[in-house]
Amino acid sequence: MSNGFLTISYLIGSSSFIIGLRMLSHPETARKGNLYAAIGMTLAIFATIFLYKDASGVGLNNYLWIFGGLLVGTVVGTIAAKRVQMTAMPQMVSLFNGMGGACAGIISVVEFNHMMHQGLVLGDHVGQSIIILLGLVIGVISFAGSMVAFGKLNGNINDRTIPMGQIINVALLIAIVVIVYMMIWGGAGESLFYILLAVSAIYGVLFVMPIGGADMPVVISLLNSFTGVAAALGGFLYDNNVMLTGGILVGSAGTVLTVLMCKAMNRSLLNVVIGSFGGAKEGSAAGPGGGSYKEIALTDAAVLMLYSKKVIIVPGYGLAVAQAQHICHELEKVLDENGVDVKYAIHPVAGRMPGHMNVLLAEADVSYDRLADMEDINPEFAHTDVVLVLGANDVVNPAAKTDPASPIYGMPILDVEDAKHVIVNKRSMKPGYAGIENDLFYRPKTSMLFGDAKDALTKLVAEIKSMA
Amino acid sequence: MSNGFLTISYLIGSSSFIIGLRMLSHPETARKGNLYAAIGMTLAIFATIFLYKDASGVGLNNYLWIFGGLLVGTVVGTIAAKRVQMTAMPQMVSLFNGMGGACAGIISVVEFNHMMHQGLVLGDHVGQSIIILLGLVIGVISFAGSMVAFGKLNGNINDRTIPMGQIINVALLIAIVVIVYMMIWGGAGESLFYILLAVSAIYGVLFVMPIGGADMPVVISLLNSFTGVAAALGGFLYDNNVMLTGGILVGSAGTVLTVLMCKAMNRSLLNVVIGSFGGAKEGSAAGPGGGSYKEIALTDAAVLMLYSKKVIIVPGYGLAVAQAQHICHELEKVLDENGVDVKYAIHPVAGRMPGHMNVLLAEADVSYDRLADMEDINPEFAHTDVVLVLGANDVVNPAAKTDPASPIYGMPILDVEDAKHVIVNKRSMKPGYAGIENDLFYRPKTSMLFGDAKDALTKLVAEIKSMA
Amino acid sequence: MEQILVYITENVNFVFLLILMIILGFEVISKVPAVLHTPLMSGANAIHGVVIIGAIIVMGQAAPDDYLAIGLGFVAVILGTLNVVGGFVVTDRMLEMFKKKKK
Amino acid sequence: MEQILVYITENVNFVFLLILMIILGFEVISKVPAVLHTPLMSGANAIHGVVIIGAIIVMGQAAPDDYLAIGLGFVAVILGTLNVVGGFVVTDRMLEMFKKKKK
Amino acid sequence: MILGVLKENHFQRVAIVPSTFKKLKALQVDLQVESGAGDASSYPDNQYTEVGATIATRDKVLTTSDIVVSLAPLNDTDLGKMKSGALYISMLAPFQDETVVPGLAKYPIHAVSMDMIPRTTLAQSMDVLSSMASLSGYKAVLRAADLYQNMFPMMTTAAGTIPPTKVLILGAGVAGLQAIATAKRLGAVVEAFDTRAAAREEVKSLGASFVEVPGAVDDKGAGGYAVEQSAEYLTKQRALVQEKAIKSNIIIAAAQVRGRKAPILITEETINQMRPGSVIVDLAASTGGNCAYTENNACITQNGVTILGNSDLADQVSSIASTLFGNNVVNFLQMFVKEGQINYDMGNEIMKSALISKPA
Amino acid sequence: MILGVLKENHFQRVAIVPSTFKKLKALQVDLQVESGAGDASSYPDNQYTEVGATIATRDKVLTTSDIVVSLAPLNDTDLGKMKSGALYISMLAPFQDETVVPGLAKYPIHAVSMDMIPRTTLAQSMDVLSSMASLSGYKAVLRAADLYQNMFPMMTTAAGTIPPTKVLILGAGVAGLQAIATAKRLGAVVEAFDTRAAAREEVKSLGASFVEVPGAVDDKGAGGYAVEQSAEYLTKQRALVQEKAIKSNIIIAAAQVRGRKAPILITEETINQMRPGSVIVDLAASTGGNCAYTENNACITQNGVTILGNSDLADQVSSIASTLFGNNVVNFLQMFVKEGQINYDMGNEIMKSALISKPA
Ligand SMILES: NC(=O)c1ccc[n+]([C@@H]2O[C@H](COP(=O)([O-])OP(=O)(O)OC[C@H]3O[C@@H](n4cnc5c(N)ncnc54)[C@H](OP(=O)(O)O)[C@@H]3O)[C@@H](O)[C@H]2O)c1
Ligand SMILES: NC(=O)c1ccc[n+]([C@@H]2O[C@H](COP(=O)([O-])OP(=O)(O)OC[C@H]3O[C@@H](n4cnc5c(N)ncnc54)[C@H](OP(=O)(O)O)[C@@H]3O)[C@@H](O)[C@H]2O)c1
Ligand SMILES: NC(=O)c1ccc[n+]([C@@H]2O[C@H](COP(=O)([O-])OP(=O)(O)OC[C@H]3O[C@@H](n4cnc5c(N)ncnc54)[C@H](O)[C@@H]3O)[C@@H](O)[C@H]2O)c1
Ligand SMILES: NC(=O)c1ccc[n+]([C@@H]2O[C@H](COP(=O)([O-])OP(=O)(O)OC[C@H]3O[C@@H](n4cnc5c(N)ncnc54)[C@H](O)[C@@H]3O)[C@@H](O)[C@H]2O)c1
Repeated sequence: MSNGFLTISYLIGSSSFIIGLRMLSHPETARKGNLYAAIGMTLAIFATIFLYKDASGVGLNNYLWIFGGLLVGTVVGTIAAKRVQMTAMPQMVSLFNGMGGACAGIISVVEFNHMMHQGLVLGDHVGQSIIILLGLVIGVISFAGSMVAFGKLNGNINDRTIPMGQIINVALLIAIVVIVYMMIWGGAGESLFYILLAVSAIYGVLFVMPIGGADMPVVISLLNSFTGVAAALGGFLYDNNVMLTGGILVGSAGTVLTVLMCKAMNRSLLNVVIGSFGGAKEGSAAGPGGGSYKEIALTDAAVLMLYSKKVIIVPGYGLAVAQAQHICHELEKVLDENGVDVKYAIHPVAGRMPGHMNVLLAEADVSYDRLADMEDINPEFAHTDVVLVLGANDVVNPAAKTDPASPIYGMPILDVEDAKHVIVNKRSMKPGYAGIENDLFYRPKTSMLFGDAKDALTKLVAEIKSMA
Repeated sequence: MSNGFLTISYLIGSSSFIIGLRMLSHPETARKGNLYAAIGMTLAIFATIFLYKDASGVGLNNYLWIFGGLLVGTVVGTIAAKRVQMTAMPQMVSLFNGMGGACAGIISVVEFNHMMHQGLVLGDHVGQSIIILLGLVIGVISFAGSMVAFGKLNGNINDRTIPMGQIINVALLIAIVVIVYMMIWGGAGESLFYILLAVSAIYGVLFVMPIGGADMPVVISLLNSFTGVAAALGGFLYDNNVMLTGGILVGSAGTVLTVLMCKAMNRSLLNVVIGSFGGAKEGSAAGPGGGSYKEIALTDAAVLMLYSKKVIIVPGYGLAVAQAQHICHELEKVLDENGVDVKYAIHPVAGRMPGHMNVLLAEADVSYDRLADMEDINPEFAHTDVVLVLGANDVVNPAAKTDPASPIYGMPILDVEDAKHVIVNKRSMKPGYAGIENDLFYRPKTSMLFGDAKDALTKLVAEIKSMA
Repeated sequence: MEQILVYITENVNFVFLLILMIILGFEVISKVPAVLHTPLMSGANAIHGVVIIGAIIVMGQAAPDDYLAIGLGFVAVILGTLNVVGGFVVTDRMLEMFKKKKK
Repeated sequence: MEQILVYITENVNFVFLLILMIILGFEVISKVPAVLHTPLMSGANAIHGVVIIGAIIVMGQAAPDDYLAIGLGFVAVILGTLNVVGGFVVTDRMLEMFKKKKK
Repeated sequence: MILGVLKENHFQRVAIVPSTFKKLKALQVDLQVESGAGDASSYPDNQYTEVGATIATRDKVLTTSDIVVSLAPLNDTDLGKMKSGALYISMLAPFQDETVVPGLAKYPIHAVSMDMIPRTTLAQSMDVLSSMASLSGYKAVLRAADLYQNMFPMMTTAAGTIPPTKVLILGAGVAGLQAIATAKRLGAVVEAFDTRAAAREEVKSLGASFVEVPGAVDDKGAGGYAVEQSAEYLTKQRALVQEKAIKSNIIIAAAQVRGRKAPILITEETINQMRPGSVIVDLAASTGGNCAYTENNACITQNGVTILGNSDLADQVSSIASTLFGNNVVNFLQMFVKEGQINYDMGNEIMKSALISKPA
Repeated sequence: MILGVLKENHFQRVAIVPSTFKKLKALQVDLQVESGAGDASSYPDNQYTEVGATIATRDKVLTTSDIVVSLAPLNDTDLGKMKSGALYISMLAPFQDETVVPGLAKYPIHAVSMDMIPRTTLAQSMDVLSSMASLSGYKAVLRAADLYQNMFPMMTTAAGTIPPTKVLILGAGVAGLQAIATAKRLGAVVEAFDTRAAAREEVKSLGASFVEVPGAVDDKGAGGYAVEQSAEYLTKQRALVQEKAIKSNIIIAAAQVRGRKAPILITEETINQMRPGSVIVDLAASTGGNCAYTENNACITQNGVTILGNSDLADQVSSIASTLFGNNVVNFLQMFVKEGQINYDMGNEIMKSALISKPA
């Protein structure tokens, strides 16, 4: 009876995970998806507590401890999650992931002890043994790796390359396999258990240690899918479908996600698995003043603009060179249709002839009403969410205001920096007509979207349309 | 041992169904998806024949019969499927669906007899009984309904409304439920079995009978998902995972598909289930000469154009009214990018002033090279796949060539009818400037794509982009 | 009600499979262009021909002297095969128009 | 090899479940905008917190005098809860930017 | 059969251009051209001889041609010299001048007035009113742009932003529509006004805005024909047009009513309120003009507003205008000439309307 | 401080327009205008008085103003009347005429020649060469379109298809680029040619095609500067330009080399091969012209080809040209005038280049 309800609860739980993850893949539904998954999880947990019966029909004990643990975890978890800075989110995820891994590891420890107490020989229970040991290994690797990732992101641990790191890693992996084999088939028994634990922990640490901060999210995602597998192993162990399905789901989705993240960063997963990344940080390079610029992914630019209230486009000579006026107009239209207020800020000397931008935009049938002169638009930047600079350079160069030594010092410019975000599209870091470096590109609010304006806009529009 | 392989075969089979169906949803991959599913199916069938063992480990007998049946079915099925006219495909699908339903029904009959032979009482085996009876009911409804659908599409059976059809249908449904209840819990036993079969068959016939030919595909899709459920019940019966998963997959996907088809026709599924549609045929209406025009769905127009070698666009006044020149240019570009040869055929009097179309298309930056004069383009229509007539009417009116009584008789027109397909976009069936009916719209090669040109093109372009 | 719960408890995995399969069915056919409605229907039609496996089992388990079962089973196998083979072949023919690769 | 086949035979439905779930995992995350990578990871992270159910079972089945099991189980429950609760809350916070509805 | 083309006295155009001769040959019609006929429109004699036409004196052309084509009406001397039974094709405007038809009756010739061809879809390829009006509309904007001391398009430059020019088009017939298109091309902000019900959609189909007077009686039920509007509405309408006129920099006036005097749409008062430097091109000048101050074939300045009155601006794009006129004539002949014979088919709507005089 | 504006003798423009006065007031500069100065560009005296300027006689303006602005150079009589130490702003072209600077040295005044302001990004708001060239480019196309007897855009009509006009732009400087934009707007098919390396991209950035001569030495390594091309290449280039010229209907010639005679790009031979009715507008006329037959400030016809030689077409859009010139001047003053005082800051690149004469 009660198990029927438990099963139904688990079913609901599993379904909620699937649906939740599905919804998390779309900006519009993501938040609800998270909520659904959380509700399903709560249901599964409480159903377990109250309805779970083992094979002989006996329910659970130690309610006090269970609720105590739940309470402590909930309070601490909520506070930690609420308090954390927006910028510190990734390390928080890493930390929580580690907790999950540790939890899986502990379960393996308890179950292993249980087997030993019952005097069972591992070799007689190959399936169960493999599951327990694998659960330990994966859980511990995930825990140890996550802690290191947390430390690195938090700045407590520095990147360091370990001499011969790859060889050591491979050796550790082999050691793990050998120990497991010996424990089960070699009759080595109990004694090696804690060594296995230790070796796994060391592997987890060394695996993550050499990896650079920029690649950390990929690693966390990978460890995340590891923990998923560990949870699934728990499902096998207890013949528990919600653990199995939830764990496998995360294992598989997490792997896909890891691959996607790699792709977004232009790396291969192989790179990640053999632990050889780190080194030169891409996506961030040194500027003239020793500063560095950051790139923005197309999808991020798309979401940023789609969810803005107000976007100002700053066209420049590059837009004309790319002949991207038509697709630019399309961007304007699709944003406008999605309730974004879009304007063009026309600098008096943008382009290569007086009125160049007007000619260009008129050709694409951009309404005159959307074009704003510099004096009129400059005060508007302050309440603008995103400024999209399309192939303009000199006309947004802050040196004109700040650097008396600059040859353009004194020229009025478009104050794009007053906006919340500045996205600059151009093909490279080369200067414009005046031949001078532009500090704007290295400012914290600025992200670069490299590429020919026509190409970049075409992709951007496609991306926005796929979301809207 | 052998069962391990069987299970693996089933796993591969199930996965191939999922993946096959997935691939069938995209034009590019559809054919391969079908092939994959077929391979998986073959594997599952042969694995069953050679590896299946019942609970007591006994394999199958009667190989001769089995292979005989397979051979007959394969030969007949292949020939029938290869011979059928392209236009007769839907009834063929319906026929094959009926075969599947009948197969499921027969299995239920055999298994029921089996139970009776063993002297089992239905009430003692509720689960099994429900499954068998439900399998019978659904299988038979699907069979009977499919046969009627086949007959109607083939022209053997005419549409007819049955007086009080709905009430009778509801009564039959209630009767089915009552009979099943009585057989299992009422102790009515064996005697009612064939009555149940008969009632189900009658329901199947009456369910489909009143439905109009245009709605038949929806009905077939629904019956299709019924058969899926029947197959899944077989899976329950034999504890056979490939039947279960395959059947459920079709049951669920078929339901979604039915809903999608309804949506594409602007109807609700409820309409279908209570068997109340039929009546006025939408999507086909009487023309001046008693002829009828047909509409084309956006997606079909999109696929047709995307997979064409050559498309000619015929712009008219309607394009100007809709101010759809920019999106029209975009259509041209996206087709061009996908290797379609696109031209514009400009009729000398298209629009409302000399050169109207030129002004319009120049504004959207359509290259002069793509514009062709009437005399130059008329011979080209013969080797054109699709002509898209955008808000033009008089300039493509064949009456100018064929009807000496017409006020425009003698005016040269664009010979769009020489092309393989003609898609006409306008808002209604109203005439153009000259105020005369246009027979082109009722010709067999022509399909109408109703709507404001800007709206229609916007959707069309989105659709094509999503496919390309 | 109780019976159902018992059934569920006894066949947990089966029920899970069922639900997951339903979800998968929905997932898989999320966005299909209307031109593919008919081929997709036809492909799905071929897939439910998997019911033939039931027919084969029925057939294969029939006692050699149970002529009714053998006869019915034989018919069932033929019908099932028709469903499968005819279904896949018809689908393939429908999809011929998508043969040529573009881009 | 043989053991594996035996295992598969014994746990057909489990294996089916597993494979289907893997396919579903792939299906579900087919096209995600890069901005959602991190929230999605975080959400998935919270979901694998389902391992807490194992911890609860361990805890609940421990004999009242098996202090080691109780102690470890208690820690495991706390850690699992942290994973679940923290994971969902953090994800929710990340998703705050998508709050306002558009269109 | 010989077709003769005369040198125009008042026009720069020529009735048939060399390239059109090919189509005439197919009809078995030969071409004979008065010397120097095409000079003003850049078709020197040698271009005619190159395609096989003969150059002749005016007398020769008049006396020996079976068909004589001239844009402007011929004087009596010329008409008297024509062969008996010959066909005379011209733009005679019998609608505007009722002495034309009696005058022609004196001569034993057939006279076709191209401007009398009906405005139907079928006859559009012979419709000289359309082809000339279209060119006039184009040229009107170019003349206005040339007379105007500002730039048309909006330009944001380092020396300040140049606002776009506001152009108002009155009368959205063929000329008005082409004027809209041309002004839009040049980057102006264009508004147009017309009383025809269909004009609103036609104007919008060119991307310009239509001067909408709120409170119009809905004419949906009237099948596209204009319905009688209230007096109050007409007053509002007039006021609104004046208001728009005052605000605009350029006005192209092309409102005409066939066979009647052109409506006065811009009053003296309005002009006196317009900004100095504004330009009005009045294409309705020959029928009195849409503007109170308009003088036909003159360019005057009033209150700093330049007013150009000219109904025949097509003549200023003489080369293309000649080509189109010639094509119209040839398209007409193609319908009625078979193997060198003219078929005066009075059952045909087009011939019936266009043939305004026959030998008695 | 008082700024005086004179009535131009040779130009329709006026140096400062009424609307610009606002910005002058902010600099504590008053405006005094010779009576009738703005008449020709549609700025009648009353518009000046409305914004608070005073109308005065020429003598009064000359003798009492601290700054005198004039577009054309003043004659000696006028210069002699100016206040000692006053600032004289004009377009003096000392580059083209080396007698200018010595001539000015006789007077105890500061002389700023606006055309000497450097062509840098910073100084672009004072760059009269740019603002005037831009207007000239626009007007050149309008003049050509007006002189041309055909239509620019392609039109498919019932009376035949009108092919698009082919326009060739020689010299893609500021004027040439604006001409490209304007011709494209009107629907012409536009090609352009220039010897500057950057010009190719600039031309394409306006959607026109560039006359490409195959076999150019790659100048990628040269950082955007032109590299020396082979003699064979230059011959090919010349031949190609002639070929394009012969095929085109309209040529806008705007190739100039600062301080030198303009290059001859269209030879006699080419013109004699061009189609009658073609039009050439030569903006380089004042420095000799790009076309062999060009006569400065004249419109001639050669072999049926109309050749308009005029380097100052901006004067024909006098209203907007006056506005832009005035803005350039005010932008210049804004940089150097503080609280009614002029700061002749010779450390400033702009002042250093533009101030060509100082009181001894
Ligand atoms: N308006 C006038 O009358 C006039 C006349 C002459 C000179 N100027 C001068 O020109 C400058 C105008 O400023 P601006 O901001 O418009 O232009 P800019 O400063 O010259 O910068 C243009 C930028 O566009 C980028 N770009 C070029 N092609 C591109 C493409 N296909 N796709 C994307 N980006 C591309 C270039 O960077 P990458 O190479 O990295 O892509 C370049 O940095 C001023 O210095 C002005 O003084 C103006
Ligand atoms: N070229 C000239 O100089 C000139 C001048 C005057 C008259 N005409 C005459 O105009 C006609 C031109 O022929 P045509 O084929 O271009 O036009 P047409 O025969 O007038 O037909 C235009 C069609 O466009 C459709 N339409 C209107 N608005 C639409 C919208 N927003 N979206 C989609 N469709 C729309 C209308 O059908 P729905 O209402 O059903 O949508 C109409 O049937 C000829 O008869 C010609 O003689 C030409
Ligand atoms: N069938 C064809 O193919 C064809 C060809 C050419 C023209 N046409 C039609 O012929 C008609 C006449 O064209 P047209 O250019 O020779 O016209 P037009 O020169 O006679 O008149 C020009 C315009 O002035 C308008 N007008 C008259 N009084 C007005 C007033 N008081 N205020 C504002 N506007 C006023 C008219 O409505 C007309 O649109 C148009 O409807 C046109 O569509 C048809
Ligand atoms: N910094 C700025 O903001 C700014 C402002 C205005 C102009 N400029 C630059 O100043 C330069 C001069 O502009 P301009 O319009 O005054 O130039 P210009 O009038 O002196 O010359 C016009 C064009 O003729 C070209 N030319 C010269 N000889 C030629 C030949 N033999 N064949 C073909 N073309 C030939 C030149 O390359 C130039 O492009 C341009 O490079 C322009 O970009 C810069």
